[in-house]
Amino acid sequence: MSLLEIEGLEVRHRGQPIVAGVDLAVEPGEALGLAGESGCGKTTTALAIMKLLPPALEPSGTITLRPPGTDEPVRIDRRTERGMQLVRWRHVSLVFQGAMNALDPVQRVDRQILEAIRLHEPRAGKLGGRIKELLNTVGLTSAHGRAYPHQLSGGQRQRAMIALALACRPALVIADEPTTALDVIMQAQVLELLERLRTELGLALILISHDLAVLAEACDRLAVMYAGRIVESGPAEQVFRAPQHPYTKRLLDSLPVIGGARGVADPIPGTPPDPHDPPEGCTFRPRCPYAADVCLEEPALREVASGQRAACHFAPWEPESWAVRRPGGTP
Amino acid sequence: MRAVLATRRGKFSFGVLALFLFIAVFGALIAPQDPRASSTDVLEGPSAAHLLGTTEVGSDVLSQLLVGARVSIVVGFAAAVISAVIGAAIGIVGGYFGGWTDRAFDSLENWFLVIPQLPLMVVLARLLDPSLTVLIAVIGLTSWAGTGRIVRAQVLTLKERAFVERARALGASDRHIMRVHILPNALPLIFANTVLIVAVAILAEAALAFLGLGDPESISWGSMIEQGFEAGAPSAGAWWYVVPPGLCIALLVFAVGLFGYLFEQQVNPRLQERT
Amino acid sequence: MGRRSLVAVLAALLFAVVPAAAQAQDDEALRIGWEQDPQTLSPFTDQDEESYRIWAINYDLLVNFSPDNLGPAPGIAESWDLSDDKKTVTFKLADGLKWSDGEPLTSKDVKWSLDTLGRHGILFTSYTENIRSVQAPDATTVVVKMKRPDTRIIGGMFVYILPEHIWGKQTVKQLTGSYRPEAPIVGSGPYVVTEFDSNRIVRMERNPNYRGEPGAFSQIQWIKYGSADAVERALTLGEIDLITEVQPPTFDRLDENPDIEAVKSPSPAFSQLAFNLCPRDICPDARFNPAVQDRTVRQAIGFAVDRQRINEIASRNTAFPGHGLLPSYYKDFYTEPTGDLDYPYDPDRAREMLESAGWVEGDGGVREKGDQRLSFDLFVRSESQENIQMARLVKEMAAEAGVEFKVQVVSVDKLTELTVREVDGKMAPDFDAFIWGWGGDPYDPGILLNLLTTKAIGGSSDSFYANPAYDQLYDEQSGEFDLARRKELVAQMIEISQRDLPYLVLTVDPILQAYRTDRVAGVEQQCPKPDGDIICDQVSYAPFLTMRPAAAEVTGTATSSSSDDGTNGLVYVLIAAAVAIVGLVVLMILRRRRRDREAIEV
Amino acid sequence: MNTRWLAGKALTAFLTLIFVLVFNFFLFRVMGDPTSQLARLPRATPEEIRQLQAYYGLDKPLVGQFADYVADTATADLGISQKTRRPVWTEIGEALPWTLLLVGTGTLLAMVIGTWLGIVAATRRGTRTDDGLLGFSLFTYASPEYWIGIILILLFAVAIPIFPAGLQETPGSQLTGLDRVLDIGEHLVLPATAMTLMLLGQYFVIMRSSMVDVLTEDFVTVKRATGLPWARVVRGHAVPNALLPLVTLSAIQFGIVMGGAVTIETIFSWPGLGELSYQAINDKDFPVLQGTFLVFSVAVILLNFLADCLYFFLDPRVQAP
Repeated sequence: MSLLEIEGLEVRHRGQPIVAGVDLAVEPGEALGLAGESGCGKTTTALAIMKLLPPALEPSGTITLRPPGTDEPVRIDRRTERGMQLVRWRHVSLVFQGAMNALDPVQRVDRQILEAIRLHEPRAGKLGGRIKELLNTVGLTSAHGRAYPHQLSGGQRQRAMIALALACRPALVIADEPTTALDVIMQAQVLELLERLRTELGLALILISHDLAVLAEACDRLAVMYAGRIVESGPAEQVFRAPQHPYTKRLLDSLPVIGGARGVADPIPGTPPDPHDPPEGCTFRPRCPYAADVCLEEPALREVASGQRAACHFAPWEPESWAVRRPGGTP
Repeated sequence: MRAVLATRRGKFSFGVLALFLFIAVFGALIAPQDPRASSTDVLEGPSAAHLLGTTEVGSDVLSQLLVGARVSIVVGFAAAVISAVIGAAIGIVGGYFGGWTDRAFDSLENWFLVIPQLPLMVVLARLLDPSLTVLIAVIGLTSWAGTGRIVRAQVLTLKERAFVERARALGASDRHIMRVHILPNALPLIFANTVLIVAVAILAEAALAFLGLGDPESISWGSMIEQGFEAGAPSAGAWWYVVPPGLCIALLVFAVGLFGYLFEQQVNPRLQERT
Repeated sequence: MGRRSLVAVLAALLFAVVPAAAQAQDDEALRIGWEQDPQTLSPFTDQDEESYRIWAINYDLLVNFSPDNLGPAPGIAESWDLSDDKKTVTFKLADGLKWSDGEPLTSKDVKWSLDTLGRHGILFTSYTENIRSVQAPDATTVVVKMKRPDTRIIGGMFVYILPEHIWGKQTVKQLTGSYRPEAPIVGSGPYVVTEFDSNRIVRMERNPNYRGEPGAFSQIQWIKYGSADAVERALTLGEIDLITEVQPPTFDRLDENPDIEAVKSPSPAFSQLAFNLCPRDICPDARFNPAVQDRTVRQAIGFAVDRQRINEIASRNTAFPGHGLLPSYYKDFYTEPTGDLDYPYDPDRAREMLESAGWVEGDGGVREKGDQRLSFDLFVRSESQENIQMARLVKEMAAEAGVEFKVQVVSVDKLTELTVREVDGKMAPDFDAFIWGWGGDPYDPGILLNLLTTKAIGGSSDSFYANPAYDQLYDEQSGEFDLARRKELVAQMIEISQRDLPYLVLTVDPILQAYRTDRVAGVEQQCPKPDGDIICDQVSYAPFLTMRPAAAEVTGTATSSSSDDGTNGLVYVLIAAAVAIVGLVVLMILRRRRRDREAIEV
Repeated sequence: MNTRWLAGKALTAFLTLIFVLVFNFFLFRVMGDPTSQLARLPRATPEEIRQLQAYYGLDKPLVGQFADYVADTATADLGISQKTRRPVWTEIGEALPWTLLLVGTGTLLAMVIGTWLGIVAATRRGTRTDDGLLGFSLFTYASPEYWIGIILILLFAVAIPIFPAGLQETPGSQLTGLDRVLDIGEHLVLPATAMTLMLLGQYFVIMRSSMVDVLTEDFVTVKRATGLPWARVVRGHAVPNALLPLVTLSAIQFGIVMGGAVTIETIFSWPGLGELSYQAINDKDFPVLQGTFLVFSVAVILLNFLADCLYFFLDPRVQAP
């Protein structure tokens, strides 16, 4: 049974869905990548999982969590606020993008970690050792612990954030653009750290990023979101090798390949649709070079290859068929 | 400006402002009676003859209220303009040239900000003979520091902008750059801040009038409260004499403040309230 | 902030509202409220009315003012006799007189006071200008020799008798500098100052060694309030028993209150429209419109201005219309000017006078003759709303007769400057007309009559009127002890001043007082009887010997007043308790509602 | 410890103080010569006027007066009051405690209530409570404080006489101990309420916008994500961060507070520095006026510096950059 199951998740803002029909599953210890341009609903989905959505957004659909060590599953969508406080950080924790203001600027780092632990294990005794060990695992010393967030570098702050996320030994960590604010070298170190923690602690990870290259390295499975919908999901290696949705294809094309042909990747024309008046049928239609009349009817996310699903009438796509199929051709 | 008017609050504040401006201009004409005419029915409650009752000299409170609007608004806006001009000038020159001049202006501003405004105004008003122009000058001179500081901050950012570099490269004189490039960009902020100063100036005029240092010749809302207080209206329970002028001041200042607040939101990026 | 601060705020509210314990009401005290309190209470430096009110009770004069007609009455001196040449007076003191600290009060104190205070006290030097010498042959006799006959020596020598054993220790330089008498202030009057907490209270208690019957009140408390409104509010709420200065606008309203009696009486002070009559030789560089020196113009203005209307509007009908230089307060010397000299309100007469004098109506309705125009600057002090209102009314009425007054409201310093301006040693007053006021002595009209003498120019004269006939009469009356003869001389002076009209006296200022009838009994208008003021303001302490607590008659009223403090004390407790309970209930609801929402699953 | 920042602030405070002392001297010398008032009285001869001018040292040339002034101020001798002939320090000494009591209570209450309402409004942004609170505080902030005072008198001293509306204690009463405290407390209610209502708006607006900014920060979401109940997130983490700008911005407020003291004390006959300076203006007692003006300015400078120190200790980012 998977650790986390999301079925038919919808989030409406004044009646208009900004996230619609999201179905996802994460197995214990698995790393799921969630890709998509900014504003496509990635962060909203993450917040929905932890029930941290601002009051203006109304979620619906079921989210079930099966944390290890508990017998019956936790229905997050039916939990009250008090109930969620028992789940958050104990089973699911969060790593934010810009750690600069993701830590309380007027409180020492170790104090913030202590507070999180004390919250869920009130009777835990001396925690000095445990915090020191947590810091070491992310490559920081207790001196860093005694410092204030502004006294640490970008990378150190991100590591502190990760240490905080691991404080209560959660089953699942959601990392929302953890490396975007860092330089390339720091990025690699943090990703390598996440990978090592995942294997050592058997941690499940949802890694959210707009950068497919980051996801390619770190994730087992991949889900691509566009305008609030999952347009493709499947094993990462398989999706990279044989993308089944024009949007994923264009995303992969825009990736610079080291040593590959030089040239500026051609950007996807147009802009993401406005959630308040979504296009008719397939949401990618207005920007899809292969759009046809059939696309006026919204395609369902269906199994197009073993373990790989896509929401496109023309799927499954053979690698060479991208060039052959004339834009506007019939399926 | 259009954006400000779109919001409900914007309409309300602009409406109140327009109403008071109308009264300030036509106050004397629409006043039912001569505000100075005294009569024998002293401190009478609101009646048919006197909608808002009478003062301790028997004159009509409503007429005084309508005529009084002019002084409060004239002083308020005039003083605000003076403080805006001085503040902007010092802000721009100080910000642009920096160095010693800037530090001198800064300490001057620091002093004006630190010095309690009312006592300073009271002393200045006491020095010079009470008249409207003196009142405007005194309030103007003591309230420019805030604008100066805000304008300097913006000028510091404008100074580094590309178009200023380019203008300097093209050999434009400092004065030209300040007039053509810096001032127009700072204008919206100056205007927004000036609107807030109007609120402060109106309160200052009323306070000075209340302390008996306003212009004895003219009727203003502040002088009405002062005369009401001196004539023992509060202990006589003559609410109709002291309550309306204070209410008008509060409403006007509230409307001006709100309008300035909303306007500054549009203009000042830093203040953009993230929804 | 959540629950804890809500409870803290409620507690603070509770504490502030808890009632004061029923104040111990000292029923024996007479509590008087005023808006200004004395400066230092030192006769050498103080100049304000409040100090005079305290001195008038704390000290005696050599010859006091009788409450009946303000004439001479026994003070420190029990009896006195005037030499034939009217230049020497021998005063006999009662023996065994004592100061409030028990020290004997002897002729030495009288001599010291007349010599030192009389010579150096800022407000007292003018009284002793005619004294040649003061001798004290024995403890109970004082002989005063005068340079020339001066009626003020008996019944006008307004110099307080101070204890030499206290004031004598200080040098004159200290006395006129920063010396400030310490409470208790030793005196000879019925009550002496025992506490002077400036800006708060002056407390006077009975003088144990007072030579006469003690007053009914054990204490007189003079309480300082921040504004006139606060004083009158204190009287209506019963916090004080008597007010010495009621504001004209609220005089009638106070009178309507059943528990309060408001009393209006004439005072020796007036407000006048003064003209600039300085002759060219005395004021060569003075800048003013010469037309103001034309007597017909001034007389016409006299007829054009309705003084009764000024009293009704500007002084809210609380003052008295003016009739010449001498207010009716001076009973022994006052004769109302008759016929035209009283300038009855007659605008047609004014127009006709000006027309026949050749003042033709020019542009804007302002009359002119040759190159002269009847357009004058009228200055008035910004401090006095009443004066400003008077100026506006004078302007309104004078315009009817074709005379233009341009009203200029200026600060008191500027107006003083205008009247005392000097250009290289010579007076140079820089005004056409102004409205201000003067106040005279309680009995002797000398001060007011002196305002129009030539020798007063450079001193207190601000109309710069110079008329030898008037000066001659002034000198004669100041030495004339025969009352009837002196009254005749004063009448002639008033006639001259009314004809030349350097001053058009608009109103005689009233003394407006009010007291609580449920607190003070035995109150009578005196100084002078029957229409004087109720405490002989700044003149005599007699009323404080006849007034007594009203509570003494009607038992229980006083005590009830303190008890109702108790009842409304109870009211606060109830309010506070109610607020607290409501607060707690709200808290309970909040907590319960929050607990429901916390159920694990909905 | 980053003492350089603190030293900088101390230096500016000191410089401003010097600036105030020098400006004060000229400001009051220009105020016009008070002894000219004496020429008005009928009995004061010109000779006496000169005597008084000499006494106050007004006859010396300006430079001489300035030298005396600097010497006097250095030894904290502010001269003597022309009205009561007492040293100005005694006058100020008697009045200062009352102003501190009134201004202290008023500011404290305004800070507590203003901040609390600011937090309530910020956490319920966009709702009717938020609009209501914003309207109320902007309105009280816009209304003249003496007018508020008069309304309080009308309501709670005249219409329903619950509270005394004048003076600081029952006049002439010799109460001691708790009775006196209660008596003063009762007299304090109305003036302090007027002062609180006057200052409330400023604190509310600053706190509300500061809280709104803080609540949009990521760390607030992270704190909630750690399972912290919302109330503890607000109280424990959002408020401390929101208080920082409040401390600096409210420092500018002290200038207004002193102004309010003048008007409110005048209405309620509260014998504080405000009323003393108002009387001094009317009595043209310029040593006292100069003294009160100096104390007002010094108080504001000190309070500003205190605010800087408070900010220094509150914000680690300034302590150790």
